[in-house]
Amino acid sequence: MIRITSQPIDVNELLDAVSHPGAGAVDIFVGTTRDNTGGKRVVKLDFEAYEPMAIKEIQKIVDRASQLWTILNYAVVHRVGLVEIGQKAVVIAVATPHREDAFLACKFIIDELKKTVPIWKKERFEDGEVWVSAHP
Amino acid sequence: MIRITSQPIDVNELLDAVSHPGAGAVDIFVGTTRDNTGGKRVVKLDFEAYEPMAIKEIQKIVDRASQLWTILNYAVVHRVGLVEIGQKAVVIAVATPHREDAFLACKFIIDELKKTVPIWKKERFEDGEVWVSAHP
Amino acid sequence: MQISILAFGIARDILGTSTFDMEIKDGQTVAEIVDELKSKYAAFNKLNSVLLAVNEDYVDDDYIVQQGDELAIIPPVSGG
Amino acid sequence: MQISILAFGIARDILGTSTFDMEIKDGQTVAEIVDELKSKYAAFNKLNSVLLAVNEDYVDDDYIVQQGDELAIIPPVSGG
Repeated sequence: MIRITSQPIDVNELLDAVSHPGAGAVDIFVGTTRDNTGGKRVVKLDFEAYEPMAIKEIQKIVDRASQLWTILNYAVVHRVGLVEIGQKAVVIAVATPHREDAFLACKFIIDELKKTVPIWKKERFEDGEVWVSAHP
Repeated sequence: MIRITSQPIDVNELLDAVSHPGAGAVDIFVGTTRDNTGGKRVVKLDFEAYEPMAIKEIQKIVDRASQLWTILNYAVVHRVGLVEIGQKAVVIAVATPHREDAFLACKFIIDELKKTVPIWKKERFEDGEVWVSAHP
Repeated sequence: MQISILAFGIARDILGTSTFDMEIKDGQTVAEIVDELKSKYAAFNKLNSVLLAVNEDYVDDDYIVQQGDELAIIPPVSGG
Repeated sequence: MQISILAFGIARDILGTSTFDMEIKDGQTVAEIVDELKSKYAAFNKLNSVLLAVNEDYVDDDYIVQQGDELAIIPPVSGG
């Protein structure tokens, strides 16, 4: 399952979605919005996605991961729109027969997602806002 | 939070328990009961724990992990008693400022838990049962 | 020919719109279109990177834009 | 002196009980008690390992058991 959503992400639901009788392990990565960046207080975050391309790029990452590790089931869900501090911005769940694969695949997917998937984060401070990573 | 329980584990609840405004990442490891072991069909699993010692040993592991990585919050919950196939036997959630620590700490905790924590798993097959790892 | 370009994130802010049409010459590559955007909108030069996706896919710099292509300006991504 | 020993997992199955009392000599180490258990119950010799925890903690082989200690037989663990 790959999904871009403006709704809060329910981890139990994702865990059900990836459940598989042959799975011995599920690793779930949850990226949450932090209250600070480099010491500066963040009050809110805003995510924007080029949705159809984002879904295709996530699929490519999952396909690459599936060639490297035994993945029985997966779910990748990313929020768009306003996300309050402490909420889940992204959740990745990977079910595998053995746990090493679950950790490696999950880490690979979040690492690659951050590099290539067309999603943008705007951090809002008390005195302004900034598109993360846009500038050197 | 460290807990040994005979009740199903609610991952959303654990995620709430480890939530922290400074956390950018939570890694959750879910160990589920598989329907086979070495090709042989498992119909049920039974866990037994030396509870007070298990809790102390888990605490030692978390303390060691906390010296190695920045852990803002954690939860380690292990089931005891009968666990149906596909259910969660253990859930470990680790909240950290940055994601590398979350993956490393979570993996460390499950790896060490399997080595030292006094919990025992009995696999029930259609034609018998076996205490896992007991014999060479 | 006229092509339609989508703009996201800071690119949308720089252009003040999320979609616009641009007149391009036959045989123009995505790299040339990026250069044109940078010369028209100086703010693009300050970004870590500016890519043009074509039909929801990353393409090489020398990709020649075709009539009907959907182009999208991809500033540095920051999801996750 | 008499000490109380807890038994878990396959150790409980071997002994047929989850707790029992054992008469030990003053100055006996946990290693000696494990050897005694192995000689009384041959099935223990077939296990990957047999440890004796004392007061909910792993101890060294040469730990001398004291009156009032809570001992527990720890067969190979398999949690997770």
